[in-house]
Amino acid sequence: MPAVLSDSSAGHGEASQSLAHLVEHAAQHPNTGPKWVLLIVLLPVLGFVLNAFYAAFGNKSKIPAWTTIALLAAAFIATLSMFLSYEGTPYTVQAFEWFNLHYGDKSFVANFSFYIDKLTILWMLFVTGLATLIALYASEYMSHDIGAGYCRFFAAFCLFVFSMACLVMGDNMLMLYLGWEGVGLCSYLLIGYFYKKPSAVAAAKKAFIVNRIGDLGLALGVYLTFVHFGTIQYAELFANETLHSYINAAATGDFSHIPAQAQWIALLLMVGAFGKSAQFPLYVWLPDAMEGPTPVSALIHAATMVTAGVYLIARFYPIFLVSEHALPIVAWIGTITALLAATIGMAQFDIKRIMAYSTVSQLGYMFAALGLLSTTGAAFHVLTHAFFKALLFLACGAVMHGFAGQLDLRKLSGVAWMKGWGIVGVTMLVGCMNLAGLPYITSGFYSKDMILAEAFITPGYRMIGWILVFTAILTAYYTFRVYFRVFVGPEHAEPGDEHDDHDDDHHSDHFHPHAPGWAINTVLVILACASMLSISLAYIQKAEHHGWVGSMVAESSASYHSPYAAEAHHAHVEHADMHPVAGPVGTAAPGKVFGMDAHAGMILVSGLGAIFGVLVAAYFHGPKGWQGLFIGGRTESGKCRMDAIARRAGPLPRLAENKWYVDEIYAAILVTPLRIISHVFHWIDKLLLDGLVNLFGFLPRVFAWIIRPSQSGVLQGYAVSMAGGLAVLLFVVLVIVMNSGGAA
Amino acid sequence: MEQIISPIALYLICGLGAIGVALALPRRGHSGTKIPLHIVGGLVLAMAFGFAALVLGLKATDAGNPLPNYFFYPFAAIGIGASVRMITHKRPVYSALYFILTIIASCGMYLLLSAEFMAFALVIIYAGAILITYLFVIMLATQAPVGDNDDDLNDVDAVAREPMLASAIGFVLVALITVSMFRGIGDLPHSQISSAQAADGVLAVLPKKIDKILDRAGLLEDGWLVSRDSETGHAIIDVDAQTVQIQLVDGVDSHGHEIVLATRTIGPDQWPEELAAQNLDRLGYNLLNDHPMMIEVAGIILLMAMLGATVLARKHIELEDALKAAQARKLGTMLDTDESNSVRGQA
Amino acid sequence: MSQQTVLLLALMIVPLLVAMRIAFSKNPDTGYRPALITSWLLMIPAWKLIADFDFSQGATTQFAYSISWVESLGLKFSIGMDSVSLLLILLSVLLGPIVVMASKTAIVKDKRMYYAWLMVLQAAMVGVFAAQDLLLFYICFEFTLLPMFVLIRKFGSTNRVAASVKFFLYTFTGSMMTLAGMVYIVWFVAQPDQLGHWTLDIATLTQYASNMSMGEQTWVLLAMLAGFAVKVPLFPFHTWLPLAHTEAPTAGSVILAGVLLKLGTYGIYRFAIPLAPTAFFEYAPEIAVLSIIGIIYAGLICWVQTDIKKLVAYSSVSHLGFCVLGLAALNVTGFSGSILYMLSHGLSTGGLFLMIGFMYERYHTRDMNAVGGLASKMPVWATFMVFFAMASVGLPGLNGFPSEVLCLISAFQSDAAWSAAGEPGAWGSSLGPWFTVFAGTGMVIAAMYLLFMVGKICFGPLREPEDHHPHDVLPTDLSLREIITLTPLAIGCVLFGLQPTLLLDAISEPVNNTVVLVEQANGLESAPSRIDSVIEHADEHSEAEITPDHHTPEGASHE
Amino acid sequence: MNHLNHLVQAMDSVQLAQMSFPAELPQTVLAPYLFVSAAMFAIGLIGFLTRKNMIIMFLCTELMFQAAGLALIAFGRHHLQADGQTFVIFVLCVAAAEAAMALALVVLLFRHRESLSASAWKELNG
Repeated sequence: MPAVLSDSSAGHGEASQSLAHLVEHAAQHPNTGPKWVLLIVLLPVLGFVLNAFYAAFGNKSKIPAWTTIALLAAAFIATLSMFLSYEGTPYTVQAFEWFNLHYGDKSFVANFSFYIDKLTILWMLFVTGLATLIALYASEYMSHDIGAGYCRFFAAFCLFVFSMACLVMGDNMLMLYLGWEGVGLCSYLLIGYFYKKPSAVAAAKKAFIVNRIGDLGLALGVYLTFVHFGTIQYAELFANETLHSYINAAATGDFSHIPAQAQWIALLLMVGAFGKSAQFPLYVWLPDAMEGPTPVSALIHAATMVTAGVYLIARFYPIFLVSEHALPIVAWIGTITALLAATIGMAQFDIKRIMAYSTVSQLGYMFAALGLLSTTGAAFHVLTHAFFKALLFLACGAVMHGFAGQLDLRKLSGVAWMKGWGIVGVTMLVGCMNLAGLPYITSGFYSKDMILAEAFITPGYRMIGWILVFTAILTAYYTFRVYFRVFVGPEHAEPGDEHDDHDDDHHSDHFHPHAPGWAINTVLVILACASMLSISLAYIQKAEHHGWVGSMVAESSASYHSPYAAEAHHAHVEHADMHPVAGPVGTAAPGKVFGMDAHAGMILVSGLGAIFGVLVAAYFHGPKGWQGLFIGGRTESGKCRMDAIARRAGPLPRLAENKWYVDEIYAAILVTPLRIISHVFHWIDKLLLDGLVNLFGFLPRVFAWIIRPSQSGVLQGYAVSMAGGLAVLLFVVLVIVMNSGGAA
Repeated sequence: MEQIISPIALYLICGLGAIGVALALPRRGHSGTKIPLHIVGGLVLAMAFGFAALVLGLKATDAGNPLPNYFFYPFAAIGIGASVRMITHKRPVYSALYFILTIIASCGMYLLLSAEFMAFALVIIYAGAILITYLFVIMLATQAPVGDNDDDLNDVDAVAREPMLASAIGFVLVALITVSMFRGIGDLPHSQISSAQAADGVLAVLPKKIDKILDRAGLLEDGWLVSRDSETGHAIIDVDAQTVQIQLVDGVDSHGHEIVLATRTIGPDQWPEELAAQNLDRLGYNLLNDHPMMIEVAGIILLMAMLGATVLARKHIELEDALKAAQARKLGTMLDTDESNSVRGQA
Repeated sequence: MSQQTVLLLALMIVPLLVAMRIAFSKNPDTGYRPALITSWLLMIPAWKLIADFDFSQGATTQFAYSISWVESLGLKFSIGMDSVSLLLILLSVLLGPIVVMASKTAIVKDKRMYYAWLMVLQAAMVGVFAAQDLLLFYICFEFTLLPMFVLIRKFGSTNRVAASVKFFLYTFTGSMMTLAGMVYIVWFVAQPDQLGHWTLDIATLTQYASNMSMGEQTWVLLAMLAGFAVKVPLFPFHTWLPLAHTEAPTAGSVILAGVLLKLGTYGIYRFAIPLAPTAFFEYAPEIAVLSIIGIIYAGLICWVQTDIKKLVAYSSVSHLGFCVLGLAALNVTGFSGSILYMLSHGLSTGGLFLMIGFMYERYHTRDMNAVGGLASKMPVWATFMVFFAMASVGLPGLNGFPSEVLCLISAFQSDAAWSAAGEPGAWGSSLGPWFTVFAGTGMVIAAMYLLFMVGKICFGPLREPEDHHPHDVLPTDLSLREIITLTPLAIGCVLFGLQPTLLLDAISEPVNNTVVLVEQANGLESAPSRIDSVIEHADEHSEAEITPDHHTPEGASHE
Repeated sequence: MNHLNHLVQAMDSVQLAQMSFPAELPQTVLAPYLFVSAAMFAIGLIGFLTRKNMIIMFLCTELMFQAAGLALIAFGRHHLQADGQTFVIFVLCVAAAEAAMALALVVLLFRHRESLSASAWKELNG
């Protein structure tokens, strides 16, 4: 093994190095960590149980919220201490035995235990942190239905954090799967929180089922992993000799010696990732998921759960590396998703939906990054995106909360100038800037830049790079479209039709927006600061690992450094043809953009693109005066310059507004035929199968019906048959006797 | 063993018989016609049986085999004729009488078969008892009496159901039975016992009968008896050699053994004619010795039949309540007061 | 006769006595209390058995007891249990009090008859799993039909007569053929060149059965499947189930889904596979295909049901498909998975039927268009409903998941080509990834129809029948009794989902032995360690005159 | 003509044997008896099948008994054994019992239906 390692590591990135040192301590049993790590998982469970009790005993106060916040905060602290006490080697902590099936000399083991390495810690940090903040936010946001609903909300909330913890920290694929399905369940429960709204129920169902399709892929991947490698425990899996031989083969760019089965694993896992992270074929559930309460959208459908796909791929990067087509597919799917979602987002009027599509789009970026062999970029973007997207959602949520569920950007204007809404306006601006990726001053800019640069560096992916740049411009546009329409300009607001179970004083005739309270504001401010501060992460340890996040990723299974990493691509360029995603051999200057270093180029391109997008938004949607950067022309809430263009642009805007009719297409080609088939089956079952059964039941009756008349009741009738029978019998006997030579 | 009768002939006979019976069976509307169908049927039947007798006879005599006695033929003719008439006659009473005739005819045949006891038993039981019962019942249970005109008999008696089918089946059956019987006759085993053995087999167990006969023949001085086998107690007799041993016995010793003073053998010269086992002896011996159980069974059957008949034929007499009450009162006067009260209470 | 044996006998006899007591009581409304007390008390011997059972010897028949009826025919009354039987017995005993409590308000007239038959059913179910003697098994197997028939016939809903007749005739016809197959085996083993005298001892029969020729085994297998597949029910033979389930009273449905269906899979595991190993190995793919068709087909049918009980009934068909798939995989994973499935399906689907029953008592309709959105009116009920639905979907952490995973893996596993260097599990019948993929779609379909059900019945705006008036006894939401009825099941679901390994350890030895038996019968080589274990295991069962060469692979395999 | 003589001799050759048994009955002599009994049986059967009057039907059964009895005795004579006659005794018993029961029944039925037709009791389906 070491021999293999040495020549491979000489060849390309440090994947096998980091794996090598995984092997070292997997060789001697994976060292077990301190038990208190389990707290991170237990506290949310405790929260769940407590909330359940509150519900059972009809609690009518904010106690559930405070319990949840306290417990989650504790979990966050535990995570922090886990981070601080981490000595650089992954360890596992076992709660109890879960699956332990021995047969012969083989075994199928999946314990309820947790695998802690830096990737885990990275994810857990922002999961628990954001969860705490958003719980705080929700404590105010959900206050309108204190009582059973309140408890239900926080119970599901805790359950979600628990599932997420299992997903991220699990030490085997089944634990991951448990978390995977668990977060699916929680998102189902929370999307369907307003269960009286049919749309909410439908959305919840859709989310669960679409996810389930992905889960099938994931499950099959897990099974195949077990069948192929004989284990699904990370420590053993990443130490698996076979896997390493595959990786070395892949490193030399020839996949012919890697069995198709091994390559299939990645493709199957990928499907799961697409489902959970709302990538192209399976993204349709996420926008509908906005039916749920805003905190849910912020936490689950923006910050944490949807990044599970990214985590999955990052976690199983070695397996993806040995698959010839998996990563390119991931890259392209990500790109397509990013573009598609952005185009749809441009034409939406529901601000939450716009945010949803932007989430999809940003997830596209992350996937692209993964496909481009930059797990660091992906992880970094996940992190920054988690902050600013949560921020955006919560800000939108504040608006929605204040304006009785009004989400239509045509019906709101100048919110930022209303009394008590300043903080929301500012923080929203921060969020928008991050999402748009304004150069240098926003964390979103840095993470996005890392991805774009990677796209241009990696040979054969320039196309992706340009598409992503274009998408970045669109992003900037629709983000600020929202901002210019809703938050600045003439003050105007129409109340929305409140959700049917917001049964409080909102339904009075004279509508007065009630400004967000301290909880919401605090959370918004904290998040704004966080998303600003996370700029610094790009600079910490920049030298060796592309920043702090890189350092987190580096010592995990996700660690992979493209040979084309900007610093080092001169050294490694001769290996272009040996790269897993080998582009055209010897593309002379892969890293160059406009003849300058990729990163510098990207700062230029994407920065300018972002600014351009903002200006366009300002021109079309911005109000007159400085709020519209002096180029906007909007004077009242409803109308803007865009309307005229939209009118002239023909069907395109409507198509985009209707999400390119993707849902309808799915309904037409998938759901409807399936329903028809089901009905056909139903009738086959009723008529054909059951009919056959009944037929067999019916035959005896027919027979009886035939012979019944012989039971006439006439005495002589029976006598006749008796005598006749006797005659026949005798005749038969005689015949037999004769044939048997008869007498003498 | 060659066949008794060629099957062709047999089937022919049966066919004829079937046609005959079918014709003879009662039906309406032919009383007017010049040739009554049942007469024709009778003729056909007669033909059939005559033919049968002829064929059987010729066949047997060709092989030089013996035939039944002269008297067999009239008996058979009467029997069959009467039975046919019995089933074809429209009036139950006549049927019953014809049946008596049949029985008498078969008694004759029994005689020819040297079963005289059975013959007489048959006459007594059947003709005497059973058939009379039938007649009574017929009298008891016939519908309104009708005159001599058959047309106003009701359908129950006047019309036969499915004569063709029935007679076809019947005679197919008879054909098959006879064919199988006649085939079977060929391989019937010859009886193991010679007539003589049969005789002394029975005689030996009837020592007292022998004593009686010998005594009547004056062959026994007083004190002499047929000598019995010491353990079985059977008489020591040999019918074939016509010798019977007799002895002089004087009382019984302490062990219950006879004290035999002298023995001598009566030889064929003084063998009395009538010293032979009668058919009746054989029958009784067989009945009591071989089938004791069946006698019990028969007894039970008869008893049950008697009870059953009693129960079934009893007529329920419906009394209206007033009458019952009256009876109860009458009863009450006989009984003690409290009981009478209770009875009245019930009434 | 050891103390545990007495307890085991008590599990069978006490319910019968109580049933008699109830049946002969004067008052036609008695029965609830005695039945309830009995079924709770039966827990005690059950737990005692669990406690005393030696799980390290899981495959050996423990607490065995046998008295002879007819020596010459080898008829015996012999009971006992290995760990598989033990768990199934435990399941049926656990369901006892639950169904009794569930019937308190549901059954208003003829209580005497109802509870008497319920107790009889209880005894029969225990008898089936405890039987170590072919005849006894078959008797109990058939005897479960009678009480069920009466329950449906007398206490079912509108279409009960047709349902009961169909249920009885269909299953009975099938099991007649099963009997024929069993009789053939007994006859075969009694041949002089085999054991040479009549025996009905299952273990002994198992040792000789593999000497049958391929043709014989095929016929025997078909005969047995005729009965067991109807019971399971396997795809084309399932049409009796929806009818019976919809018409049966709640308790009937619970027991039907919880235990009676398992008789089919148990029969396959305990008889069809060991008694016709070669044929089963030969036809495993076909059987698996049938089960997969059942999974998808029944699942899709569920999706378009409006009668909620019918939906759950069809879902049983779909779920049991996984169970049979696991059996057809013929490897340890599969057997373990499908035995787990037998147990877990009883809990979750039983729970669903209880929920529906409670709803039916209040609304007297099963039509999901007529009633729905109950979450706002009956939150507790809705919570349980969602819980059991999720358990049935196979959510990880709940009972459905472990068994499902194992069954699917087993199908995958049983194709050597897909594991690197034929490791691990390069054995079992030759199913393959496609079986797993198609069966896996069952997961998605299950989510589809169960969420469809939950969404209609629990969520959305409240819909009630217009002629609905509140129940005179029951509260709007679940009563305490009903909650107590449901709690054991719910707890069972969670424990099951989190601690499958306990059960896996418990059943590992019998499962390993069965696998080894199949492998030897088919001349596959397997880990020597397990061969040793099974041979000494076999010797415990084998009678004195058996020469060991009867169950060596060359004796068993066919050339 | 000498055919006739043959016939006469043949008929003469079997003498009546009342006192003691002669040799067994030749088959050619047995056959006609059997034939007659068969014929009687058939006639009885036909009567039973065709006549509607229950009394006549019972008479026909008696006739069949007769036929059976004749065959029994003939065979018994053939074998020189008394069992045939013994059985005839039992046949007589059964016949008597049957007559008693049957006639009682007839009376009963007649009382109910005022008719002797067997088909008056169709609905008994017996």
